[in-house]
Amino acid sequence: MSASWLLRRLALILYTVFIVSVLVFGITQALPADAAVTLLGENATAEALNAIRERLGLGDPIWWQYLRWVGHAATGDFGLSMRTGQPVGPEMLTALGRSLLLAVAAILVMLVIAVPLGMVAAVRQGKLADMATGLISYLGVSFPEFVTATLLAMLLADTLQWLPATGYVSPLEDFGGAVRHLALPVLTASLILVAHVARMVRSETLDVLHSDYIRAARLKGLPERTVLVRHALRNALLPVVTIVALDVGYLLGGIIVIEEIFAIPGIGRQLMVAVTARDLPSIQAGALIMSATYAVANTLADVAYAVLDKRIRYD
Amino acid sequence: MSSVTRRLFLSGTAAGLGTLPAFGLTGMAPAFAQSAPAKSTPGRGGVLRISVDQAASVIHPLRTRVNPEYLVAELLYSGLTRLAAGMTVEPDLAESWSPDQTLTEWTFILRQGLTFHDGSPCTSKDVVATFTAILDPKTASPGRTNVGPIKEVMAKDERTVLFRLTSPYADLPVALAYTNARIVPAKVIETDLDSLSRSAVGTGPFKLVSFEPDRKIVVERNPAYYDPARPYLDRVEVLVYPDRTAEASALISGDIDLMLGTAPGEYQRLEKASGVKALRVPSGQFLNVNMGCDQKPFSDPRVRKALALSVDREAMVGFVAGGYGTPGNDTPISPAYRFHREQPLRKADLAQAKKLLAEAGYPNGVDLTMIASDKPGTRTELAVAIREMAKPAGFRIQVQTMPHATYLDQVWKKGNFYVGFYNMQATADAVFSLLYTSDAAWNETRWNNKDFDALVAEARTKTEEAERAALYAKAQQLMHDEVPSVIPVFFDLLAARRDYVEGYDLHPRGSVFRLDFVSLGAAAPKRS
Amino acid sequence: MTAVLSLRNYTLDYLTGSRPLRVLQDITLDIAPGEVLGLVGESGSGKSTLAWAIMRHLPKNARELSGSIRLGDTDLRSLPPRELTRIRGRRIGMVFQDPSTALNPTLTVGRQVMETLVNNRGLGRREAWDLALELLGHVELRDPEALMRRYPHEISGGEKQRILIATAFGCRPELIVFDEPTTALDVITGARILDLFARLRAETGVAALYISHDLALVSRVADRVAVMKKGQLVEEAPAASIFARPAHEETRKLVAAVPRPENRLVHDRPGDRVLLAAEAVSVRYTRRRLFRPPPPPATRAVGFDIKAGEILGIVGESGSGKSSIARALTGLADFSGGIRFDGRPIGSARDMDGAYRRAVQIVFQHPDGSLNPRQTVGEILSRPLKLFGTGQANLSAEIGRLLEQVRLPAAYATRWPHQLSGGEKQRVAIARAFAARPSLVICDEITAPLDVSVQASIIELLLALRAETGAAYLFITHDINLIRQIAHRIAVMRRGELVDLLPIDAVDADHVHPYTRDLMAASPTPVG
Amino acid sequence: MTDLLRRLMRTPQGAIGLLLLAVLAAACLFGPWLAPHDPEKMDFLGRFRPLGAQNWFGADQFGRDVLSRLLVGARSTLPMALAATLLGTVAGAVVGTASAYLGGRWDEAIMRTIDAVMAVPGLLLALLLVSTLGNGAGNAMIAIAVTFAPGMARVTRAVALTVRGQDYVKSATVRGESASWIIFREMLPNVMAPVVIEATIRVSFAVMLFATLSFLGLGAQPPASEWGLMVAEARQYVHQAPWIIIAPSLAIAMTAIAFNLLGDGLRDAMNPRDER
Repeated sequence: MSASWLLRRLALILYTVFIVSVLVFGITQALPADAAVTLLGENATAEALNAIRERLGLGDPIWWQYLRWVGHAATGDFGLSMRTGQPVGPEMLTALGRSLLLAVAAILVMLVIAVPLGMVAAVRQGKLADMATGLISYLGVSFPEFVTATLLAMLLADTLQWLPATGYVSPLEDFGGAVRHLALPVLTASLILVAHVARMVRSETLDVLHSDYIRAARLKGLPERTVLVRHALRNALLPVVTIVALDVGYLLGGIIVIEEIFAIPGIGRQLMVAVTARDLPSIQAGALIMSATYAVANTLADVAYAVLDKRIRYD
Repeated sequence: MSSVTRRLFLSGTAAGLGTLPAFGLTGMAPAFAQSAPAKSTPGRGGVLRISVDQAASVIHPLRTRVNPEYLVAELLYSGLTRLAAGMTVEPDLAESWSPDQTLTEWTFILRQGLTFHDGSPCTSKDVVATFTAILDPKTASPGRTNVGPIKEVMAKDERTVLFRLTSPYADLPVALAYTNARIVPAKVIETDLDSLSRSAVGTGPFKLVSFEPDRKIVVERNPAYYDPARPYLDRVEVLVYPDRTAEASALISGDIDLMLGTAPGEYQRLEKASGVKALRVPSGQFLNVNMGCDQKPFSDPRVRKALALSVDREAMVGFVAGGYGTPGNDTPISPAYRFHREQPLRKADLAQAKKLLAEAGYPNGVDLTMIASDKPGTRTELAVAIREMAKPAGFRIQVQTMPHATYLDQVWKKGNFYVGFYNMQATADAVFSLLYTSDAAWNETRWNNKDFDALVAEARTKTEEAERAALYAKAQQLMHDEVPSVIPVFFDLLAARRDYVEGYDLHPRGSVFRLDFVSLGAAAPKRS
Repeated sequence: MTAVLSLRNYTLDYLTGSRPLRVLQDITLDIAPGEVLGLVGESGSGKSTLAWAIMRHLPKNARELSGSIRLGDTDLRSLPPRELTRIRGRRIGMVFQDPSTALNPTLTVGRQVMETLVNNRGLGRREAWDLALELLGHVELRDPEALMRRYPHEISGGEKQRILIATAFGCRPELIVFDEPTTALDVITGARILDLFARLRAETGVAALYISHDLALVSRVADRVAVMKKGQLVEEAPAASIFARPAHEETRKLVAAVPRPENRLVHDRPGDRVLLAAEAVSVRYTRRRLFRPPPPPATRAVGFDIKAGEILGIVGESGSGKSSIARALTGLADFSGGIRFDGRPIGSARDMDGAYRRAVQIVFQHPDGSLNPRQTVGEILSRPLKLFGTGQANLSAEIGRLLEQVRLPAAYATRWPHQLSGGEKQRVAIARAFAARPSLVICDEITAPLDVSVQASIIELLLALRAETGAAYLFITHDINLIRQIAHRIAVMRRGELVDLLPIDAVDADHVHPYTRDLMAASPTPVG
Repeated sequence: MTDLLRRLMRTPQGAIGLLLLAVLAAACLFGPWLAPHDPEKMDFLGRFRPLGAQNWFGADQFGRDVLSRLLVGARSTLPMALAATLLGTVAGAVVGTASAYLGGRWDEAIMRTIDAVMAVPGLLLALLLVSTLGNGAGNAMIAIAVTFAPGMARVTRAVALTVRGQDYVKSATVRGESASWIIFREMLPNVMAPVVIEATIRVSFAVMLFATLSFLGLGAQPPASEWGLMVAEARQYVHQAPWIIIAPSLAIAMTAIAFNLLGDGLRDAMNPRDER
């Protein structure tokens, strides 16, 4: 774990962000009907459209818009949203905060359920527990998020009325309310993750259980429990770290639907709204922040992996 | 017609405010009687939570465009006049108003001692600056073509404003109640008009507390409001619920107190839910199938008539409005409008339609592509329904949908065959001159019928009730016969409130809310 | 006195696919206290399965049909799992073939040693730590304290095997099963491990079952040797006599196949025309990475030449750079310095034109990796023939000739690689090399993974092909006895440097490099 | 191929997967003929008719028969998802294999760019692409293919790297084979097996992503009877008539399960790892 490795990973994150900015900027230029049209809607008259395009600087050549935007973005100023006139940077960052709150909660709930489930399924391969986990993970993986969300909302919020259906309450204002409001979306997101991760933990654990050093541990007379806990568990959990990092990526994407249904103004939904309203600064800022978060999550996962597994040497 | 009745008829005074206005443009019985709520003294204080289905992203009063934005603008700003129940007009910042003989010059008298939220006085100077900004194309305000044919606005003295019009116009007071005609401080217009996108300096009943468009907008009572009695609420929180089903569940579970609007699917559930009062009012909101009258095949009225004859309007109300609507007669004037003309409903007659098509030169049917944008969802539902209904008559219609932004940019006002969607307008003249006259701002069908233009122009200059009714009746008959666009259904506005919310009625215009008359009953939950 | 371990008529099947596979047939075997029994057999003879049966760690699809396994007076087959765990490590230990996979990579070496001692010797943590240090010191390991804190990947294979053996003996079991403990190590380290085994055995008097495929090695280490063939015990005899007077035909075959330097197989002298010369060739693998110091080169300035028709042997430990030379000569690795082929200078892989590519061929170590599983033998051989051989004319006949040349039936052309045995695959690879009628064939440890008998047949094939085509060989191996049978000259490599280049008869002279002397001493000629 | 099918049938997942696949294939091929009613026919009186003799799976908000729409809809859901995955897999496989073969700077550059593209969440990328190309099933298919390509490239590269290390590739290099021969004749055939397994599992993600796009209004457009669109449209009537949303949701789930099972079955059939 040397400084040069960290330096290289930082360079990698910057490269990722650069590629995303070019990709997103390119695509958004090709969006039919620019922001001026969506802002004015039915009342768009020719001169009004030009006035707005002037104000938003849509008339300038593309590369100039890109350079100006990158220049500002470097200083943290992502410009004003064409839709609300609010500065985009802080808006997207707070939205990211809400998404991360939901993502981290979902990941924690998932780990508490998926890891033991996967391990038990591996240890008792072929028996009932294994079959049950298999079934749950197949079902979980096969329902799209919006179907699971709708069915869960219908069951828990409407019929049983245990949990509020939607709406977001910031934990700073009212922690109790925030927990109740986040319960349903977190449950939905974690259910889907449990399906993915339980299967992976099961296959990782199977790999470890079939490894030579576990056989050696058993043959040198260690009781089965010690073999499982001290040797198998540790090494099986290691890959979970990278899985969690990948999940952050998936969650940031997959959460768009969950945020849409449960009215959580996270970064996913902000991007959806921005794309439909052709709000370029918001799209660019949102996409950048999302991909930078994902890249950082990956780096953290690698660092965590190296700390846990001494074999990994980053020189 | 003596001047007294006309003055009485057209002018209004602020006398006897505080209760519902005793008179005004009376004598017009809307199809559904607005039950004036038994007025016990309304409870003061409390926090009202109201939900909207899309974010009020623009709070700049001159640029608002969708209902959630009209709601916020109405809370924070006032106009000279405002719409009351039954499409009548009542005084707002203007205390009284009166036209000259030729209806081309109107004088408005402002109330005494009006102040903006920042304490600065609100005078005729601010009114002039506001309307000059609205009429300036660079401001790109939707109100520009909807506040009436204003040529010039002048301040006679501190409290008197003179409007000079380009042509006689009887409906000016109603036009000035338009959603964008909100009075803003002159010094803000001169310095930075755009700052109103982020902050609010108005004369409205509430002041802006916090503005997070995609989550929650909070406004609190304006103690310096020109009517000390109102508003009764301490605070109003506007919350965004993009998903209709979830929004209805939130109301049932008591998370929110009032919904701006809901969908037919949810309305049935709300009607049966305990502690919830479902609200329904027929309105002039409609979907129209616009046909390019200047291009083949719709240049031939027989083709247009054939399409109109193939639509089963009762069924359409069921399919598109979920049963909550009134069948349309191919004119934009629904029963909720003042000059609605009772007319036998056009029945579907597929044989006649087929014959008309043959006569028009299409014996074995015609192939068409109907375009419907994806917002609101009812557009595509209408397109799909028309496609099925018109098939036996020989219309082979292919439905194509697209994002709303692309529709506005490439199809709207240019297309040959597409679905439009409009809220109810304040007056018959407003909707006709917005959509169907030759010089209409949004002339979609390019019908350009000279007789129709003349009827609408003449009706504008008349003040006599019966005379205007007759002219508008002829106009409606002409549209019914010529069918520039098929208008099969008008939507009822559907919403719901908790039973402890008092003083709120659903307004047919769709963009009027009057929350300053709303109060909370004893059962309302205490909210910090 | 009762035997430490006794098996009576032990028979075992594997249930794979359609019908059960008989793996052990009627095994009866005893090991007396303090005795070392060697168990020898080719791969697939069942020797490893016997070890798993003794350790009671059989796979799920194994079915024990009959017989008994007794450790002293305990019947192992009837022990419940809890009892089994208690005798493992305490009464019967095991040492595995590959030390690096027998240790948990994420735990320090010390913890894993301590854990075994605490569990099997019932010691407290303090005493276990001291015992561990004493044990490690006893097996000639420098600075045991530091070793205990390191992780498995931070110490060499030899050191790991010493630690595992020390721990096994430290638990003072009655019997230790050794499963080819030196195969994964290089020659010199392997030899030292055997010396250690002999010493510990003498000091502790622990009985041992030593399993190996190398009859010569077992005959030096064990008291008695048992030979297995296809799941049956074919012969049992004292180590000394088994090598001199093998009784069973299988044993005779194994003894004959053991390479003995004294019976040379190559008697001619090569010409003195230099076919290929390497001058100061140094191979570097990874390019210079950003921010990172350049890695040490794989070989430093190696120089040698090969005469036409000569067999030049290259020996050295793994990682000494011998394979890198082969990769450099065939353009698989970049190199600096020069190569001259038939007088023409070759600077880098790009200069290797068609002629060079035809003249220089290579055969790799692992047979199953060297043939493309998705191509039939015919297709594999047709490719070089098309590139260098006679062209399309009589391709299938040509392929048939090649197969017969390597003693394989012509019908094999339609077979898939996974249908061939290890030896057969290596023969196809050799056929592929000779399809181009090369003048130099590089053999990169091609006999290492093969059984002794198969190895002998491959060597015999290579010598026949050389006699037929006059090709020269660059023979890379770590098997000293084998190379001394066939090479004209031997090059000795150590950590990337060429330490010696000697004619075969000068190998035992006194002026050789000390490392060469150790190397020769580490593989003594088999006893008897 | 036939022995692969036999081995696949022996694994439990493979058997069930194949069975479900057969049902889906039948729906795709003979849907319109099997459909009891005309999927487009609207019936004003039949609106929200519950499950019964007339409509086995009930009727939707326009009175159209849900079962008929499901059967006809299979044709506009499945082939699109298959095509998208195939497109993405082929593109990814070629890029991945080439990148593994070229190695060095090129490999580094390609891989870092793929990492960057994968940093943009799949749904967002699809969203942007569809908004650019315009709504519709065709564009949604392209968007999904583009979203899948980087993932497949990474999987293929990993497999290709191990294949490139094999001696038969080295011996091809030694005898001077051209790069294209090595990539297409030596490496790709051996890379295909694991890639096919990965692709089979990704088809289920394609089906779900396609449905999600329709849910967000960017995939298939009305009046198409694509399953995702049916779920999206049925959401507003979930309280009045839950069967309208449940039927297509189960159809999507069945498809996803079928391909997941098939993928796992293929993995076991191709390298029986667990048998010792």
